[in-house]
This record gives sequence, structure tokens and C-alpha cells, in this order.
Amino acid sequence: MKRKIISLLLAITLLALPLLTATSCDLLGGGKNNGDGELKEGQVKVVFYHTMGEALRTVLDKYIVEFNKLYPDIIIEHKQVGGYDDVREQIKTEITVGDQPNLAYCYPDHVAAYNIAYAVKPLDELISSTKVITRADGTTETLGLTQAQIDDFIDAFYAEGAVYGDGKMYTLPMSKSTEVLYYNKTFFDANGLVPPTTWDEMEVLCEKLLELDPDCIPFGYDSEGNFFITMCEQLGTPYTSATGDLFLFDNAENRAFVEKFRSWYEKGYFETGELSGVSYTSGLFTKAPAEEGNCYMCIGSSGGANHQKPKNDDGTYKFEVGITSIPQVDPSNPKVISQGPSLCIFDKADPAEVEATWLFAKFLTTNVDFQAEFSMTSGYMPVLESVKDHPVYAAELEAANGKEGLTLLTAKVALEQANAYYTSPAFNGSSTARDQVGLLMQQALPLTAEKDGDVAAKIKALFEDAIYKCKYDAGLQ
Amino acid sequence: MKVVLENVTKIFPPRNKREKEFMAVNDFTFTVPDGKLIGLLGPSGCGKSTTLYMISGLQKVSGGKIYFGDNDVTNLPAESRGVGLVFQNYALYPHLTVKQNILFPLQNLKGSEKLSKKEMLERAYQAAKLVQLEELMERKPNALSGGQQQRVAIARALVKMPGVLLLDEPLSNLDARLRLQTREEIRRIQKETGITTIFVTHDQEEAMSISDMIVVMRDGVIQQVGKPQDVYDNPTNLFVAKFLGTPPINVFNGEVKGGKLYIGEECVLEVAGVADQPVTVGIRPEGFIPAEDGAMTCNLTNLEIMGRDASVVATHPASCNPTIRSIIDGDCKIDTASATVRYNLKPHKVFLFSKENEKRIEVAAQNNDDFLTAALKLKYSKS
Amino acid sequence: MTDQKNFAVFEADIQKAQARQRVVRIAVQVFLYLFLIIMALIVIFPFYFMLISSVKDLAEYRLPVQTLWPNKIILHNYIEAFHTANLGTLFSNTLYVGIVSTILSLIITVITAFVFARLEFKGKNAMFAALLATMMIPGELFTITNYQTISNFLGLRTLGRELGSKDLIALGDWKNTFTVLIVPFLVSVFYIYLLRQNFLQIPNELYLAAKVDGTSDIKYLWKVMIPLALPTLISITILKMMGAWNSYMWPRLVANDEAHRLITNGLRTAFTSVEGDVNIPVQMAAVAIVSAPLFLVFVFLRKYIMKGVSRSGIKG
Amino acid sequence: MVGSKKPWKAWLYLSPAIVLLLIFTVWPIINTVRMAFLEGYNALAVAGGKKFEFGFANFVNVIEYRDFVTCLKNTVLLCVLTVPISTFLALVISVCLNAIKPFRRMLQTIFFLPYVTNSIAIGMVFAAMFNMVGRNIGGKNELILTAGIINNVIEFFGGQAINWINKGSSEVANMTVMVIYIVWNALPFKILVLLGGLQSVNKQYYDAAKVDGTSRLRTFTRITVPLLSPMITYVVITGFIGGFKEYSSIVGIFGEKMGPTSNPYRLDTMVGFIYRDLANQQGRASAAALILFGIIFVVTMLNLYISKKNTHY
Repeated sequence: MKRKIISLLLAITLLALPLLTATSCDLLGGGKNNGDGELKEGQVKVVFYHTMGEALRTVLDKYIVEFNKLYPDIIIEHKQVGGYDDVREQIKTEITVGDQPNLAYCYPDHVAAYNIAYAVKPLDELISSTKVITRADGTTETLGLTQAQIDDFIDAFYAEGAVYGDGKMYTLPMSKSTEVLYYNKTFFDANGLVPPTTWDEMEVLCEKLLELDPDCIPFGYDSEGNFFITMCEQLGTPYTSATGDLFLFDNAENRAFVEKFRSWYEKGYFETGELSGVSYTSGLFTKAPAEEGNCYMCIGSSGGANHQKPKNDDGTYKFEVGITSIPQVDPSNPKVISQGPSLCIFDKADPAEVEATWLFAKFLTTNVDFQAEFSMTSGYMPVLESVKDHPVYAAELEAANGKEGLTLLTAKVALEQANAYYTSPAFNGSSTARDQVGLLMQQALPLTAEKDGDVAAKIKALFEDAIYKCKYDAGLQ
Repeated sequence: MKVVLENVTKIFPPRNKREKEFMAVNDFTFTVPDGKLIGLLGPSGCGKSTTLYMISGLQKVSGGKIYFGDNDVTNLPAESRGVGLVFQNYALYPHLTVKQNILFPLQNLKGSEKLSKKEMLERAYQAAKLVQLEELMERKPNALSGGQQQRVAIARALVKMPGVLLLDEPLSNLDARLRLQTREEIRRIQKETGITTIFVTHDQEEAMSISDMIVVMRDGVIQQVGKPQDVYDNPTNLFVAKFLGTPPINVFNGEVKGGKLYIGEECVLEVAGVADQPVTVGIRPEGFIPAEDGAMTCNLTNLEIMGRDASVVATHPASCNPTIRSIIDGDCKIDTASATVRYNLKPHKVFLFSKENEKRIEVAAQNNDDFLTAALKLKYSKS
Repeated sequence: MTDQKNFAVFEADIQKAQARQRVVRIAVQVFLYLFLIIMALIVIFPFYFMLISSVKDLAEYRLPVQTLWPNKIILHNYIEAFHTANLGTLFSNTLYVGIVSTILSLIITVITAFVFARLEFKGKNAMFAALLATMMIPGELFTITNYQTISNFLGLRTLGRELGSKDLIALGDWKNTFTVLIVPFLVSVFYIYLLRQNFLQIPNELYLAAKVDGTSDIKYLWKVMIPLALPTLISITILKMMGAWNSYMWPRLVANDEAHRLITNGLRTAFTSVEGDVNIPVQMAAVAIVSAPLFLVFVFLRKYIMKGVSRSGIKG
Repeated sequence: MVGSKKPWKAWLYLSPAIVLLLIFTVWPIINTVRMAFLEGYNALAVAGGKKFEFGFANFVNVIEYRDFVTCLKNTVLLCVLTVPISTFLALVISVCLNAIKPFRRMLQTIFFLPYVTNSIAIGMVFAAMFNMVGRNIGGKNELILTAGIINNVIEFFGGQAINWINKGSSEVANMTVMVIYIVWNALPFKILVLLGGLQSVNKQYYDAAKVDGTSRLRTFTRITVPLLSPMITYVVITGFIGGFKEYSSIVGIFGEKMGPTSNPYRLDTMVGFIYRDLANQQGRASAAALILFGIIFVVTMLNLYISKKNTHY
């Protein structure tokens, strides 16, 4: 009998081993942040996934305290889930098991992916809601957005919430970045150069820079995908249809600009992120002019300003950085990409949960103080026009310089071009299109007649291939 | 072709620092006459296989010379000596058929010796016919019985018409029945081809039964060379006497006193011309003649009748072995109820060896007539 | 057949043959060593390159013709590599996963192999055959489903969601835990097979004798079989540890966060997301640091590794 | 017999292994087949309540896909190139190692070294060896700072530096690097197995061959190779299985984009294809995995059949 009991115990232990390790590992490995304590009666918990680093989390925590002064029963539990792709993958898996968060950082194509499972809550009803909520401090607010609030959003950023082809609004802009042109101000000033406003000027400038310094690469462009899409926007040529049922980017105009930039590339005018082998060209830009293969200009995300600082090990600067808008085809109708995270709200069975999430999302996106402080910390643009009038923010912007103040300087430049922002349509497969045009650029730019023969034919084939793959992924092929 | 070994010596170097070098073959001198079948006999580890390998050229000699006919081949590599070698476990290539195995050595021939495909096949079939394998040419070795494999190995060794055929323990991997059959086969093949053949064995019966001549070896040293029967009848030392014969020779402690041989207290034989000394006495099992008044008294243990012959198992206080075994005519009547049995001895089956060096002590034969006659008389009177 | 070959070998011929033979033999040996040494140099060259590059400074590495011995030895690269790739955490993560999974895996393997080697019960052979059959399927095929499984283990996460139990949710969500790196690979059919064969070589009489003496299965296993199968167990241990060290794809998929990242994945990540030029000397230093433990293990346990590997054919 | 009184005990002991295998091996097999036959299966869409039809569309989809053909081509090419080369080299090295006495152990250890490495880590070393450092390589005002140690060697022997893996490198050059790396990586295991096989070959076969005056070459081709054929079959089969699953060695050298920067995914393989579909297109990934399994199975059977025909013992 005793033996039997012992054997049984043994079996149970063995069976439980995996589960035991599951928990013990978590204890040892730090585990997951599951919040503390159970919810009290009447409390609602909002889980928020983002990519904020430590500095931004501090800002967020500060404003959660503010928010909780108004809504003490909404418990905010937030978590950094790696980078944007990690957030997307994490949420995609969680949707399949029904355990997605309430609120998350998102890009338009993420939302399109989540919506395969109809997981994202359309916001139209909430926005237009006139329900009045009483806050803990006794004041009231309407659940929806007031017209003033809507108007305060920078138009292009707000419009991004409805790029899904079905007319519905799915996201609120959180913090935005764009592409700007960083240039070596010290060098430009010394040689009497001015940063280009058009691509034609850029071409001339490149020639000049190569004359001045034959060992340089005049400019770097971080993202091949952005390059292509932005050129489509600037030229006004088709890219994709709004709903993703048509991939339109294979056309003569687009092939022509790819061919043009290919010839630039062949002449050594520029380098791109992936082609340089390390995803970003900021490494080339921050080299001192004496170093081989340095760039004098760099078109990169305004959110990445920190990486554009040409700092020496001892903290001094190799040169001063200047920032301006990216070159345009037509300066009178400028187009610059709008990037950076928005917020999307996941649909839940309990309307109270959705409502609480909305309140928090609304708080983050419409609170001028938060937007200002968040922008100052991250270098991302605030999404509200009125932040420009925020006294501290305005003062900081004013004082921004091309060295330590680079992040703010980018925000300043980015805000000045508010009328130029565009967002490309998002649908299930829009990220494929983006990847494909990026890959297309990556393959087309290094072509040379000498090595590859008929370059035009090669480019045509690359376009055709990219279209094929987009269609294939969308199930159209 | 005759094979001559002159002072051949093989010393293996020590394998590691703790070991000493090992002398496997010591000063081996011996001539194999042309066209004879020679058995190299000895217990395992006596150097007989090493000798064979040195003749084949697979192992180098450490000293001495080897001649094939009049040619010194001592330093010739194996492939140039033109010997056929049959390995103990046959070393048939498992992936090749019988035919391919037999053809293999022919395909190695080069230059003027090169044969056409047709010639090769002819030779292969000739060899196969000799060993009666024609039916099995397309089989793979492991579809053959042990005896058949053995014959394939021989055919492969013979197909290139070697001057010397070497067989390493050719029968050790066969069962008892096949062994008898195969040794006759080897004898037949050797007779038919007339190739000088040297084979190695540790089985004295095998060596005795088919060899023209045997070489008994021990610890790398030749003990005796001769025709099998001569060696059996006239062993030069105790080792050879013990090694040859089944059942083995019975060994006693004895003493020669005044021309008489004593085993225990009994005087068993007259040995004229031998000086007084303690001796080791070897008596072949067939050297005993039971007699009621026999000269030697043993304690009877058992009687085993095996058809024509009978084997008497007995003990004797002076015996060096626990039991003594004698083979007697099945007609002889032995009283199994009796505690003792008495024998007379056939003088030519009794060998005396020196206690000092185990060498044979010669006895003049005529002095034993009395004993012999008495013994014969007894035998015939009984029948 | 009776005609014997005529040997007309003259003294001169013999000497010539002898001399030729000696020349050929020496030539062959020289050729063998030459070939082997050249091949060995080729095989070992990447390691040498890694080591010398790891102690060069960037400027020297970029000389048009690379130096085969560094002009100046810079050990700072190692410190930088250690920090850049956060190797400390990666090491401890990998070690933790390696040790825990090896111990658990050994326990399961030993018990299972014992059952298949010594106990008799209905369905044993069918069960063993089924086990062996799974070895044929490439592991890549499992990944797709296992990825789903570990996101919602046994549906515990959905259940936890419905019951509002955080503990259940945590139990069902294995992503970015050490568990997910350990548990799915605890059972290796191949190791079970290997050990069972080893156990079978131990005479059954020993087991029967133990039974007669009243020894329990577990005690017999512990006192007799494990000591006898120790070399195999050591081989399994090393291969399993090497597996943890080398695994890339699965950890990358399911535990790609800082806290649980394993060394291979960490190395790849650290040196692809760096901006600017890749500092190859630092990268080589990181590779050297990562490679060192395996080399040390190899130096000390060469016999077991080679034995285990020759029988398994699986890398890691 | 023993233990038959308590069969439950045996099952009790087996339970941990069985449970784990059921969850992590048996279920995946069943589920993979299920997903592969549900047209367009996608876990996210399942969460959205979508139902899938049973059919072969996933398989058709995979096979018709252009890039899948590239993947298949690369995979087969790598197998066909590396398996024979590495097997032949390993065979020659093993035979040479078997023919020498002094330093054998040392050389054997050296030849085993690549085994105790991490394919990603050493991939980086190989990449560095072949890597050109400079600016605008292949472009107009190209500036090569260092052409890489391999090119240094080529230049030393009077050759011209080759762009192996950098931007603008040719597919042949990329493949060559991969073949060199994979062969280098595959050698130790093969040498280990073949040398083990050689050492267990009965020496008498060689004595017999020597007595018969067989030349070294003939001994090698007619005796050594056939006698080793079971081991050769073994290393060839494991080589092919490994080759069809080639992935991390390519990532090791070219990164996750599996190609030089100017030609991403040029060296994509079947496993790479499966892994990239894993998160979004589970039905297609499953179909591709089953196709891969089918190919491996057929190739293995073919190998076994061929080797069976050639060795009958």
C-alpha cells in the first residue's frame, strides 16, 4: 500500500513538473508583469501595450496619476512590449486566444491585421457620443470628442484614423514623427551651401558636394519604403487603392523615378539604410567629414534625432546639425510622410471596459500638457496644434539648437510642415506593399548597365515581381 | 617452388613504455621442399602465424632471410612475391560476388601480365572448378556456408597461380564435420595443383592428417620438423610429445636406476644405457597392455567403451596429471569391480625425458624385447 | 594450374623494387601529412581569424591587406563586446535554460528508457514503435502548432480569461518565459532510444536478481543501471547543453525579450541593430566569448561528445 | 514476465514522456495536417469567426508561388552541391587520417572543432572573412578599405578580389560562400562517422588486397568505399535531411534577409519560407512544411533504395 502511494505521488510530481517549472521559471526569471492585487468592486482595468522607453514611461506614469485624479476607478496597467513589431506579433497571438490588451500603440497596418479578427473597436460612436461623464473632482466632460478637440488635432494626423477604406475611424493619433533632412550645418555654412528644397536642387548639390569631397556620399536615405511611397505622393502617382484590392504602383512614372534615383545611386549621390547593411544611414551622417564614406545629409525619421548627433566620445560635437524639410518635387504642394504610433482600442465584451479605455486614450491624446512633455522627452511631434502655444514647449523649441537640442529642433521643423503630412492607405496587406516597394528600391538602386545589362528591363521586372507578391499575399494571385 | 627460411627472426617493438619488446619468432631455419604440404603447428601465440605472414611479405623480418626457390625475397613487398594467402576468417569482400572475389586479384595485374577479360573469366572458372564452386559464382559471400566461403578464399588465392600457397588456420572457423571434409579437400587441391603449401594450425590432428611434413613450434622456436608419423613416434622433447596425440600422452614422474625404469615403487621397463637419474616418463595411451600380472599398477576409475576401442581411466600416485587414460583393444576384459588395473607397457610407446631440460633420453630398443614379447604373448592369448 | 610462375627476380631488381617501395611509402606519407595539414589549416583558419581580429583595433582591421598577426593587441574589444551584446544576461539565461532542461530531460529520458528496456506490459512494442516513428518528422513541422500551443497552453489562458483568474492566464501564457524554452523539448525520442539500447545491454539477470532480493525498480535503476549507462548519460547531457547554446529559431520566435533572450539570438540581434558601421573586431570578440564555453567543454569532454555525436547525427 | 502484475506502473512511469509528446509532437502533427487542408487558414481570421473550406488550395498556393520556386531551387542546389563535396572531402580526410599514426589524435581533434560551434556565431566570422569594408562597393566612386582576408589571399596569389557577399555580389559568389561554409560546418560529423567506420573495417581485407598486389587507388575504390557504404549512406542521408532544412547558416552569414543587401531573399530556403509564414499564414506554412517533409521523405527513401541496390550485405 505504502509503495502504491509513493508511486502515485511520484507520478503526480512528474506530471506536474512542466507546470512547476512554468511557475518557478517565472519566479526566477522575473516573470510577467501581472499587476498587483485584484480589482475592487466598480473598478475597471485598462491594459496598455506600448514601446516606451524608461524616460517616456516616467512621463506616462506621471500623467496616469493625473488621470486617476479624475477617474480613480480606472486602473491603468501598462507594459512595454519591445518594439512596434513585437507589439503587433504579441497582440496578434493574443487575439487568437482572446487575451488582447485594451489599448495599444499601433501603426495603420497593425490595425488592418487586427481587423482580420474584427478585434479593433471603431471609434465613430464614441467620438460622436454626447453622454456626459462626471469626474471624481466633480467636473464633467462629454464622452465623445468636442468639435474644438477634433479641430485641435493636426488634420493629417487625425485623418490617419480613417485610412482603412471603410470610412470608419479606428485610431487616435498619439505622437507623430516624420522624415526630415538632417544636414551638416557647419560644413554647409563654411562652403556657402544651402540645403535643397527640391530634388532638382538636391541633384545639383550632390554634384557639388562630390566635387568638394570626392570621398563622400552626399546624402543618406534611411528607409527605402518611405522613399518610394513619398515619391509617389510627391509626384501624385498611384500607389495602392484605399481598400487594398488594387496595387497600382507599377506605372511608367514610378519606374521613371526609380530609374532616376538608380542613376543617382550609380553616381554615388546617396546611400540607403538597408543597402548600407545596417538599416540606418545615421552612422554615415555622424562621421566627421574626414572619415571615409561620410554623408553630409541624411533623410531620416524625426523620432531618431538622438542617433543623428555627431557626438565624440568626450561629449563634444564634430559639427553642428541643421534640420529642414525633405526635398520636394513641387515645393508648393509639399508631401511628407506621417509616421509614429497611434492608439487603437480593442473591443471587449464589457462596454464599461471599452469606455474606460476610450477615456484614457482621449486623455492622452487631447491633454496638452502631456502631449508637450511627451514630445519634449521623445522628440516626437505632439499631435495637437495647441501644444505649440504651450509656454514651456514654445520656449524650449525656441532655444533648440543643432547639438544637444537636436530632438526639439526636429520637432520644430516637423511641426512647421503640418500641412504636408500624408498617410498611405492601410489594409490587410498594406505592410506587404510597403515591404515590397522597399525591397524593390533595394534591388533596383544598385543596378548598373555595366553589370546588369538592360537596366530598364530589370527595373520593369522588379516592379512586376513586387506587384505579383503583393497580390499573392492578398490572395489575389 | 621450394621455400627456405634462414635464421628468420621477428621482434615486435614494445607498444608502450611499460611493455618490453617481444620476440615472436626466434632464429627460424627451415626448408619447405617443392610441392609439399607443410603444417606449421603450435599452441596459440607460438609465432606460427607471424612466420606465415613473414613468408607472405605482410610482415617484415627483423633478421634472417627468406628464399623462394633460389631468389631472396626477404625484402620484397607482399605484392611482388606471388603468394596466395587464405586468411583465418577468409577476408572475402562482402560486397562482391564469388566471381568478383575470385576475379579481384587478376584485375590487379599490370603490364605484360595483364589479362584480357576472357582470359580472366577462364582462369576464374578454372579456379572455381578446382574448388567445386562453379554453381555458386553469382552469390555474395554471406549467402554461403563456412565451408563454401573457405573454398572461395582458396580459389581467390589460387587464381593468380601463386608459387606458394599460405593458409592461416584454414579450418578453425568450421564445425567438426566440415573440418574433416575440408581438410581432405585442401589435400586434394594441393595434390592436384602441386603448389607448395604452408598452413598454420593449432590442431595437431589436422596437421598430422594431411601434411607431408609438420613443423612444431613453441614460443617462436622450432621444436621439431618431420613427417607427421615420425614426429609422433619420436618426439624430441616433452613439449612435442605432449602436444601431439589424442588423447594426450600420459606423463609420470619416474626414475632410472640401474638400467631399469621405475614409476613409483614398480619397475615397469628396462632401459638399457640410460644413466641413473630422475626422469619424466611419457606413455602414449595406446602403449598400455592390460595384464593381470602387469608391471604397473593403477587405481581404476572408469572404463569407457567406444565401439572398437575401450578407454580406461585410472589414477596413479606418480602421474603428473589427475588421471591417466589408456586406449586398449575393445576385446580386452577388464574387471570393473576391481579397484586396480595392471598394465604392461609397449616399450616404443614409452618416452623418457630429462628432468632438467625436458629433452628426450634415447633408449636402446633391443633391450626391451622381453617386455615386448611378453606383452604380445599376452595379447594373443587373450584373443 | 600446375604451371608455376617463374620467378626471375635478380638481386638488382630486388634492390630497385625495394628502393622504389621505400620512396613510394615515404612520398605517400609526406603527401598524406601535407594534405591533412593543409586541410586542418583551412578548417582552423576561421577560428584563428576570429581571434586575431578580435584583438585588433578598427583601424588595423581596415588595412587594405589584413595583418595575420595584430600589430597591437587590444583587449578592450572584449569588454565592449560584453556590454554591446549584454552577454552577461545572455550567458546566465542560456546557462539556466541549459541546466534546467538537461536535468529534467535526463530524468524523463532515464525513466522512459528504463520502462522500455525492462518492464513488460501490453502495448509496449506498439508504443515504442510509435515513439520512433515521430523521429522521422522534421522539427520545423512542429513549430507552427507549438507556437500556438504555448500562447494558450491547454486552453488555460482562455479559461483563465473566462474565470477571471490571473494565475490561470499566466499558466497558459508561456510566451517570453523560460518555460517555453525548456518544456517543449524535454522529451527526446532519440535519447530515449539511445539509452534504452544501452540499458538492454545490461543483462536481465541483474534485474531478476534484484527483484528476488526485493529491490525496488527505482533503487535498481539508481544503483545499477544509471552507473552502467553513465557514459551515454554524459553524452546526452553535453549534447543537450550544446542544444541550448545553439538553438536559434524557436527562442527567437517565442522568447525574444531582453529578460529571456538566449545567446545565439542575442548575438545576432546585437550585431544587426547596431547603427553605423559594424565594428567587426568587437563582433569577433563577442563571437569568441560566445564560442569559448563550448570549446572548454569540448576540450575536457571530447571523448563523450564525439561518442554521442557519432551516434546521434543531430547537431545540438 | 517481470512487472506484468502491475502494468499500470509502467504506464505511470511513461506518463510524463507520453503527455509531453502528445502535446508537443503528436498534436502538432495532426494540427499541421488539419491546417494544411483548410484553405487559407489563418489563426487571426479564426478568432474573427471565419470558417475555412477543406481543400488543396494551400498546397497549390505554395507550389505556384514564385518565391517558393526560388526557395526550392536554393535548397536543392545547396544540398546537391554541399552533400557530395563534404562527403567526398570527409571520406578522403578520413582515409588519410586512418593511414597515419603520429598526430592522428591531434588532427582528428582539429577536424572536429567546427562541430562545437554555433552556426550563427561562426557564420558571422565567415561573413567577416568574405566581407568587403568600404563605401559604395560596386558603385561609381567605390572605395574599398579592406577587401577581406579571403580576397587578400586571392590577391596574394595574383587573383582579382571578388565581391562575395556585399552589395552587388553575384549569385554564384553568394552560393560559393554558402557552400564553403556549409561544407566546413558539415565536415566534422562526417569525418567522425566515416573514420569510425574505417577503424571498424577488418584489416585482413587490406592484407588480402596487398597480397594480391592491389594498387592504393583500387583498394580505395573497390574495397574501402564499398565496405564503408553503410556509413556513407548514413552521412549522405543525414546530410540531405540537414541540407533541406538549411536556414540558420544562411542567417549566420547574410542575416535574416537571407541575401546581400542589393538582393534580399536571394538565398531564401524552404525553412525560411515556412518561418516567415508562421505568424500570418498558418495554413500555407503548414502546407509548405508538409511539402518539405514529403521531399525529405522521398529523398531519404531514394537514398536508401540506391544504397540498397549497391550494397547487399
